[in-house]
Amino acid sequence: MVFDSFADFLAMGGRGVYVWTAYGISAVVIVASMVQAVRQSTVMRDTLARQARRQQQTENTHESGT
Amino acid sequence: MTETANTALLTLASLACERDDRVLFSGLTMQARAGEIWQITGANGAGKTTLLRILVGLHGFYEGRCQWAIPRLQEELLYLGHQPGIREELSAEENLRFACALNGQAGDLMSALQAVGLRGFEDVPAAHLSAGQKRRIALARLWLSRKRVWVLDEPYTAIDQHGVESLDACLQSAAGQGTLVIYTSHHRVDGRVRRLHLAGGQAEVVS
Amino acid sequence: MRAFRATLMRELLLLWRNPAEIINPLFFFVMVVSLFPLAISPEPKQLALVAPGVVWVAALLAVMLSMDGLFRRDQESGVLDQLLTAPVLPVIPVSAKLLAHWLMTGLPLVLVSPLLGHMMQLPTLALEPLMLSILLGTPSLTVVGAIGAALTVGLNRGGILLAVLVLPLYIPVLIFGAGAVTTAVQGGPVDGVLAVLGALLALTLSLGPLAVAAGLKISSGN
Amino acid sequence: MLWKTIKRGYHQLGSPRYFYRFSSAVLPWLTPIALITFVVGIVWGLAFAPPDYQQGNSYRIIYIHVPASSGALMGYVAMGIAGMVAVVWRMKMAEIMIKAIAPFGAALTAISLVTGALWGKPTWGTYWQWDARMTSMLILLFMYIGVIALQNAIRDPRQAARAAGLLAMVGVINVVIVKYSVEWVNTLHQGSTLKLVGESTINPAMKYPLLISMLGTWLLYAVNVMVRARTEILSRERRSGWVKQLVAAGGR
Repeated sequence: MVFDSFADFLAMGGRGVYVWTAYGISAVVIVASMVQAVRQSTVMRDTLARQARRQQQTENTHESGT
Repeated sequence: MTETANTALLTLASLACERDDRVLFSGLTMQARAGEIWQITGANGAGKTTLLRILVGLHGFYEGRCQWAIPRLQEELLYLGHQPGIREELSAEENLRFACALNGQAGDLMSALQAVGLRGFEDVPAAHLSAGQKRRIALARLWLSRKRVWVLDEPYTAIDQHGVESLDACLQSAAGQGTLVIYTSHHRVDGRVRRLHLAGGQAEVVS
Repeated sequence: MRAFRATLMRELLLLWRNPAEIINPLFFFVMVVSLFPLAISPEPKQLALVAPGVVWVAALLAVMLSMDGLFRRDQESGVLDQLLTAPVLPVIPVSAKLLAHWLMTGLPLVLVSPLLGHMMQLPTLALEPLMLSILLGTPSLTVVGAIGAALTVGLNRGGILLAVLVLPLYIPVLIFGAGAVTTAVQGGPVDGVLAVLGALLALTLSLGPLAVAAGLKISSGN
Repeated sequence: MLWKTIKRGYHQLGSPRYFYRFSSAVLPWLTPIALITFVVGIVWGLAFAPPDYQQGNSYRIIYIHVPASSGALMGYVAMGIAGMVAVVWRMKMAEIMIKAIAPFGAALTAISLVTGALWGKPTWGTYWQWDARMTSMLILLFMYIGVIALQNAIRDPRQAARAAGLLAMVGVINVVIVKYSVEWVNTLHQGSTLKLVGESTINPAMKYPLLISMLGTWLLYAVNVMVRARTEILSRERRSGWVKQLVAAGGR
């Protein structure tokens, strides 16, 4: 480790504010994009599943009805 | 592909088209030959205009195959779209002259305009003409130099009784000379017409 | 060639028949430029400093705003479908349309620009480079703007979207256009900068119309 | 024989179903590798790389700034290429890729701008300086926004993808021109451009973590694109049998 202590590591030679804000924002943006991608995928799969089930029901009632 | 009299000019193989997550039509298979007249019927929104746009190459998002036996279709194509395709600032004659220059058609403009009953309206700006008259400016191109494929979207709308008869005669004479005519309308030209019906996502050749 | 000439004549006739499409961009250009002396300060030295950028940005916005109507009326009236199904390659009538549009909207800006340059206290030696830079720059703006117009022709509120698509593509022309005038004001050699503007024009004229034709095909659903 | 495999590869590559199966197999192990590579690169750069003799520790922002900038640029170029394939060869998979690449690219561009500004403050005293690199990155962000805005404005998914593809193709040419025109305008107004201190004199101890964090960023980009592409495939192929079957089984 280049720094003597963890506190020194956080201080970053007085520049900690800039370094950690930069990394904080980057982390938030990357995680947000990843989470959004995964969430969209599951939402898509759920809507398709629901549509399939609804279609299945209409077909069943259709067959039993006639 | 050599084009003898009986080989198909147009071949559709299980053509299917979707729009806004709704199947417009699917499984459309048919063959059309030179000299035939095809009438495409179906309710509004059944996909008639989209089908015509696929045939002339304007719409490319479909499944299945749409094959023309003519190498460069657009040189032999006369397409009248859903909109008349004329600009309101120009007069009937100016519109027609531009359409002929763009599509490489020749012929006597005045007699064509007369055939569609626009005699006397030649240099009236199209803005002052009625919707029916505007459509008839585009229709006048049918009386000019002939093309081997006519694709017409609702040619009979806003046409009076006299106009219907002359249009029927024009389509029949063109078909007689080997033009393949495909049009959408509720009006049947005559008994020989082959019909294609679009309904509920299905497309079937009626006769 | 017949289709090119026919489309060119028709377009010029159309633009002549509704002069609003010619006058509006011109008025817009003059009005926007005359805002700045009121906004910044009428004091000549300060005006001369911002003059190249102001005149150029106003010209750029004038051309961009005139793009919206380029294909819209043709698309609504069905003429666009005729153009795409005609036996001739779409790029030929499209190029004719672009040429006609530039003649009627871009060229007037060139003629008016020295007047506005003068109003903005530009030194007279910089007026000629100003005209030249706008003469070389506006055709590129027209063609690139037409790509945006072709892609947004079918959309109902395409205007703002057109700006969002096209402004980043306008930046190089703006930089070298305004840069040419600034160099002239600083007394530096202008030919090199105008040459770059000319090179940009050559690139845009060679690839642009093809992209516009492709954009129109895509917008019609292909 | 070779031609047949290329042809089969081309068709397989082009078929969304094959890509979905391929990504199902790849994602479970690619995601952890991407994360590990990225974190290792960042931590190495932050904690173990030597401080810069001039800037001290504020240069450590480089370990996220440079990877983000390169990812953003490569992302746009990739979108331009996918656009060409989609417009010229009408390949469905290319259309799907255009939609999948754009969002994370825009995110990386934003990161590059923010980290660049935060780096500029301690080094040159101002957050924003209109220097060549940062201005190019800002314009790249505008172009990403243009592509995404165009895609959302058009309803039909295939037409939207193709329109965005054409715009991306034109945009790629513009990226190159903007890079030079922005550098020129700097010489016009500010004399010499301010070279990024420390980048040219980067010694190996600083270089390795940078390469690793860059690789990590690109792998994360690949994962993001794959997940988004899968969603788009499901949406487009919803009517086909294999999607119905997959959805019914609730499979991954």
